[in-house]
Amino acid sequence: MTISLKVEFLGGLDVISKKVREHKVKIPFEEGEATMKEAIEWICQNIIAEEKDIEVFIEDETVRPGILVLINDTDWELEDKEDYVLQNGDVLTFTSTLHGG
Amino acid sequence: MTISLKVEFLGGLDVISKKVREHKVKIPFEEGEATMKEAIEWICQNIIAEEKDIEVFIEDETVRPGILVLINDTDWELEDKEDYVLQNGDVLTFTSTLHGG
Amino acid sequence: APLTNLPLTQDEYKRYGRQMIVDGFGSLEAQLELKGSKVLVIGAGGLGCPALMYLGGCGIGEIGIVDNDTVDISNLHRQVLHTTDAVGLLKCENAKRYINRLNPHVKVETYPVRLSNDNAFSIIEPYDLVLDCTDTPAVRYLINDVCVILGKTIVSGSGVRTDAQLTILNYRSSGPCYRCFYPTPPSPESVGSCGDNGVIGPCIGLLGVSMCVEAIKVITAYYDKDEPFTPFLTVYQGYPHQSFRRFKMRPKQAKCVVCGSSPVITRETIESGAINYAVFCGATKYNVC
Amino acid sequence: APLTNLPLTQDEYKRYGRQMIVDGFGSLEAQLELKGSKVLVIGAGGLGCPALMYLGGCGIGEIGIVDNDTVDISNLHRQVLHTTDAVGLLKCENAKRYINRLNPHVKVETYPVRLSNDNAFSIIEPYDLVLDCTDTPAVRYLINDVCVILGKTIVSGSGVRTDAQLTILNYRSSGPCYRCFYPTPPSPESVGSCGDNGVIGPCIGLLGVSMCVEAIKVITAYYDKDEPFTPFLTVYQGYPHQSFRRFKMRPKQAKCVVCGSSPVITRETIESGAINYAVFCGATKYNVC
Ligand SMILES: [Zn+2]
Ligand SMILES: [Zn+2]
Repeated sequence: MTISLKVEFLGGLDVISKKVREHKVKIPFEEGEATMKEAIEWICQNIIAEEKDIEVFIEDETVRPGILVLINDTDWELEDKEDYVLQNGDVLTFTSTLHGG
Repeated sequence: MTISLKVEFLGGLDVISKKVREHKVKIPFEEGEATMKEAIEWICQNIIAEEKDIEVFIEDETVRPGILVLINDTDWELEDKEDYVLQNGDVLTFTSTLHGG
Repeated sequence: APLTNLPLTQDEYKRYGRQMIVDGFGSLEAQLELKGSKVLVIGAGGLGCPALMYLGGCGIGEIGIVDNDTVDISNLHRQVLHTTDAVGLLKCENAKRYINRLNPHVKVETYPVRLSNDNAFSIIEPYDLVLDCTDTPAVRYLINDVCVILGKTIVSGSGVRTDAQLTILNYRSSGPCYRCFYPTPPSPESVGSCGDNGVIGPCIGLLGVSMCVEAIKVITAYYDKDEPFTPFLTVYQGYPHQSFRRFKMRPKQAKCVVCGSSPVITRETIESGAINYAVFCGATKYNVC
Repeated sequence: APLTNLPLTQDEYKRYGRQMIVDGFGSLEAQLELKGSKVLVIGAGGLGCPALMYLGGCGIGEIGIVDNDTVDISNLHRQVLHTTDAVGLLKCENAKRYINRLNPHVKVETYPVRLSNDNAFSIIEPYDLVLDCTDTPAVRYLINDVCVILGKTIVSGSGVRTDAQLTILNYRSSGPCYRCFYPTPPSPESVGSCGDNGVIGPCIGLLGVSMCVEAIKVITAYYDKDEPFTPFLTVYQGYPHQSFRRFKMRPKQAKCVVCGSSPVITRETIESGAINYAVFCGATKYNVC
């Protein structure tokens, strides 16, 4: 009835989740029926602390430019992006792009 | 009928296995019946290239001082050492201690 | 192109002997590749300082340094090639002086200017490899576009606070570029600089050193002969535990506006000013890092 | 003990401001901990050079440097704090000169001697933290034993070729020590030095920088207040891909001959010479790295 996931916020992006970098979560879907799109919606509703933090994370209904999305340490561009079908044990990583030098 | 293992030689210890750092192997035991002792014997017979290389690896019937043994990234001292019972998917890492500075 | 039959002097054999004997480095041939190479380091700050010291030490033939900034006391906790007596001096000149003292075999050229649409092609063109050690998205996009058009590989580093990132862009014109990864720039208010967010000196320093390791691999063709290049982004965390995570990244994107099959960004559109990087990345003034 | 109510000068606020604002560092209180601390770096070579530069930059109050070696041209590809004009000078004196130029707020003490049974206690005793940047097992055992007996934490680094290792030993006298990990020394013929096996400059350099990150964490009590200390060994590989692997290690061992419940190694047995480290580790002459 649930899918177990690890959700990580790296590169300073943990500011949007009360400074917690790593979240072990179970989302209320059956394996096979939920995609990254559902995971992102669930994350917005359940992990991200405040409304203003969602603006840091989401823009134009997808993850904001400058935030990289990795599924099991692989760029989500290689994994169908929003349409990736979640599996038990998946690790979803969101990391800010850094610019400083 | 076999146990799948990953065997790694780090810190320059790959010299004893023809410079190959990582070996994916199946050893001919049933899960539950083989320990690290059997794995080490199997490695000596099947992975290590030459007799003189075994002397680099083994001393007094165990792994030589200066070589650290890790089972799934954990010091084997925390895992019963030679008596650890192998499981499918285990990662066995052998690394030389480095001294240079 | 590397001068592969250039001999080494006795001084050079002594100086580089300890690295030439390392298994996997590539011995004399690799050393001559380093000596025959020209590397441009853009930014002589938190990343550039350690990268320059080790590039100078390992025997790159010619190093160019682009930085129009002067040394400030607030730089010194992390930009450890610059010392207190150098406060007020141009960073590029001070770095040149240091490399000359470290290794007289290295020729050093300085460019005390801000990289811009006007000067980027002429500055980058003579070099074989570029290290992007800069601190704003606008300059990162400019460096990327010019390097793609000129066919230069970029070793790219960045960092802030206790985090840092390392990648190789446009690897031999076949790997993905910065725009393949980031087709849309981040909004200006989401961009943090070292000035705003702070930075731990050795955290950004460690990444700068790691850039030199990658530069050596690229120049000695390690990714061609020993380990095929695959697109990656390596993420360093200094806290809670020091770690590197290597992410597998997308390949070159056919629809990329600069390295794709129908590029709309060209030398002409850059040099004419039709591509305005400040406008593209938003008008916020970034603090220098 | 750190002087926690020591104020900073305006120069120090400017100098350290960028690190003091980093979330997780610990702001002014942490900066004062650094200023109040005394750190001893043993070995001013491939690891010690970058560690010393960043320790100097970040504002450690007092740094001691132990090294009786002089700068050789074969060192310069990796020991990038030393420059060509310093060839022949004592490494510890040259490093002191550099730190003084980088940061006049740091007091630097030099010990141009080989660490031995006779002098180790008096050299190490005044310091809060020791960085082991040395290159032979015998000296590593000596440093370990003296630090255990005196209750000093050790940040320990090592490296050769493209590999390196980082750990913290005797953490606040509750973590495992070098002998807990290595009760039996390796046979002399199995020990590789940087001279024999070579070393890539930025690979050993990166590890030296990582030692400074750990030193900052220890001094600012990060492992007490934020992230509980757990025994670890972190392994860096420069090739094929730069990576850190963190191994979970055994705790302090009750049967350890120096930090265990019935220690047989004591200040007396060391100072009298009853413990002979050269004999313990075998009589092979190691090349200096
Ligand atoms: Zn592209
Ligand atoms: Zn012990």
